[in-house]
Amino acid sequence: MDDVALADPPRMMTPSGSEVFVVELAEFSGPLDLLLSLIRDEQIDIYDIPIARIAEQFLGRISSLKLDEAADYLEMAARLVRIKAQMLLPRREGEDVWDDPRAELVRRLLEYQQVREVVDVLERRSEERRGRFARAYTQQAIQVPVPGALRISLPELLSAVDRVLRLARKPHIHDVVPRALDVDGAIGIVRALLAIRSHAQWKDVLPRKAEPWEVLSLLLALLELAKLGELRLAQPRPFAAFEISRDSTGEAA
Amino acid sequence: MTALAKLLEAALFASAVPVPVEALRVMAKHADDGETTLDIALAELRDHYDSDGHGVELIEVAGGWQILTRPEYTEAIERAQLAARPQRLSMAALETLAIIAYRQPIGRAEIEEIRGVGAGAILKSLHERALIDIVARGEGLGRPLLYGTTPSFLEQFALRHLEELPRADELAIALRAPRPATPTSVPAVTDNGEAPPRAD
Amino acid sequence: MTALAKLLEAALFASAVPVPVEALRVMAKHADDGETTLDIALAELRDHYDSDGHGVELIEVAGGWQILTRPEYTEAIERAQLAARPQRLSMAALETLAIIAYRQPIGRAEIEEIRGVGAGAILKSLHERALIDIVARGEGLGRPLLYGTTPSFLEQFALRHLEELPRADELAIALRAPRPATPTSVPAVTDNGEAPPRAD
Repeated sequence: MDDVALADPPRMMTPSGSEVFVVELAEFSGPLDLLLSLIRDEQIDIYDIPIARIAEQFLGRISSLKLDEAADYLEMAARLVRIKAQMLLPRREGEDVWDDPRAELVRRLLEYQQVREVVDVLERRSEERRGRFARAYTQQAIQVPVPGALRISLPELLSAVDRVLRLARKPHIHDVVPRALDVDGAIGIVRALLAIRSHAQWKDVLPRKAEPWEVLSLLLALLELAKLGELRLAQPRPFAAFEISRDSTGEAA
Repeated sequence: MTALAKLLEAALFASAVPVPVEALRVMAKHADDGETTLDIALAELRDHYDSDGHGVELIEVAGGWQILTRPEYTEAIERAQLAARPQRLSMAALETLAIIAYRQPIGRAEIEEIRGVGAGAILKSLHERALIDIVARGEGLGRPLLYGTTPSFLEQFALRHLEELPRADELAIALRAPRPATPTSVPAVTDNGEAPPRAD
Repeated sequence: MTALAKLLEAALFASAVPVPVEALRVMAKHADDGETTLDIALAELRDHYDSDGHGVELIEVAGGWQILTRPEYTEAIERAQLAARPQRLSMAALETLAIIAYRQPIGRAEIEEIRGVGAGAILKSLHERALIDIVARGEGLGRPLLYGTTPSFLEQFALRHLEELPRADELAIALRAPRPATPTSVPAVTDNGEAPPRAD
């Protein structure tokens, strides 16, 4: 299709005798535009379109188009022909309600007409604005470090995580579950440690320069083992390091 | 002029785009210019430009305020090649913009259905001109990109806000099937961090 | 002001660069404002800005003439622009932040791959807001910048450390469970209410 800025480029030029149509076609922004203009030219009631006639005219107008440019127009032409055929079907005896095969087309035409009305408004506004210039010179901004107040909460962040996860679950995108959490591996480490010691500290089971995923894996492993009743977690005071103790049946808490 | 009016003038001159009213409000609060409120200072500045004979004027647009040159000087400025008017948009582009303005957030398929023609190239071009942006992704197959208009759209079409566009029931042709009528302002582009889609 | 002074104001306002005096002279000739010469009109405009109390001034620089914001206002303007920034993050920015929080250190390409759209502007904005920072450089071509969250990020969400974020597969539950709007209760660690300190 054409670039936004190029207002109605003369797209199609054929040496045939139908230059009039050709020139006009270039002015249409699509099949609905063409159709609407036919209806307007013929002064037809949009709610009662003589489909056979309009279809014929429509086909006549687009016959000069090159196929690749005309795909959208041809689709509309096919639609018109289909409606025409449906109109010819005999109505059943005693049928009260008749589904007018043109109804959907009428709806689309009206909708499109509304779009064009808005376009008129936009064109007027745009001309108004094009007649003025804004400031073009921008001064070098000085950097003032003022952290803008931000109002976001954890639930909002978590919802975003959730959205991302749903997004990531689509098969063609790869999985976004935090970097290879190895909870099972961490469970193994903790179990091995508690097999030889009844008490341990958080730092005993965590590598020195642990990655966030390792911390997270270990945390989840501890919670899992605590849930299974294999160990107990205690914290002597807030923010203090965890103490991990074996919680076998033979031992007191 | 009052101290606040001078500050506002400086701020408006320093910006190539409309200055959001929130930013002006912050200035008014900080300036603490006695009795002068933001509205008074804006009115003062506007009147000053209008009555004192200036080449520029103060305009309310796109949720903020902007100083623009007066139309009578446009030709001379263009002739001197100091600035150039933007190109007009094609009918196809305007139709697409109109649909997006009313139906945002809206995906490509729906736009194409309404216009009856492909929209890919136009969407790309409108996006490059910063008139539309991707504001969300839809549900369903492939999570289609959903488009909305930008503050720059309002600016380029001299609209204070989307509600300035005619309501659907004010248009001559009323649709029989009711659909979301008024263009609701979409709070999608709330942040300058709102990303344009990949271009690079 | 004289007609020529008004025209000069509009022209200088609209130009992206200082306007050479020759260009102004051509304009003045075209405008043909009676007795008013370019020099008179420029002096008039400068005096108007100076004596009438304006936020801008007319300056002669190497390349020609230019209207500039008076320097005493620049800081107030900058502050106001920053303070008026939206207090909420866009959906796109939140999603990007979420990805970084869980996958850090992570490069831009990977973020874009996950979200399917460009992330450049969002990363810049999150960085300006001090929610993320460059924490490392990746391996491979061009040694891409890798992003991670900052202490401000933790502060913003009242987290003591990153491990207080729930696991991805716990999220469904965490999101369903009713919780106060303020992030006081920490989702992941419920057993004794305290999370382990960070290892570093």
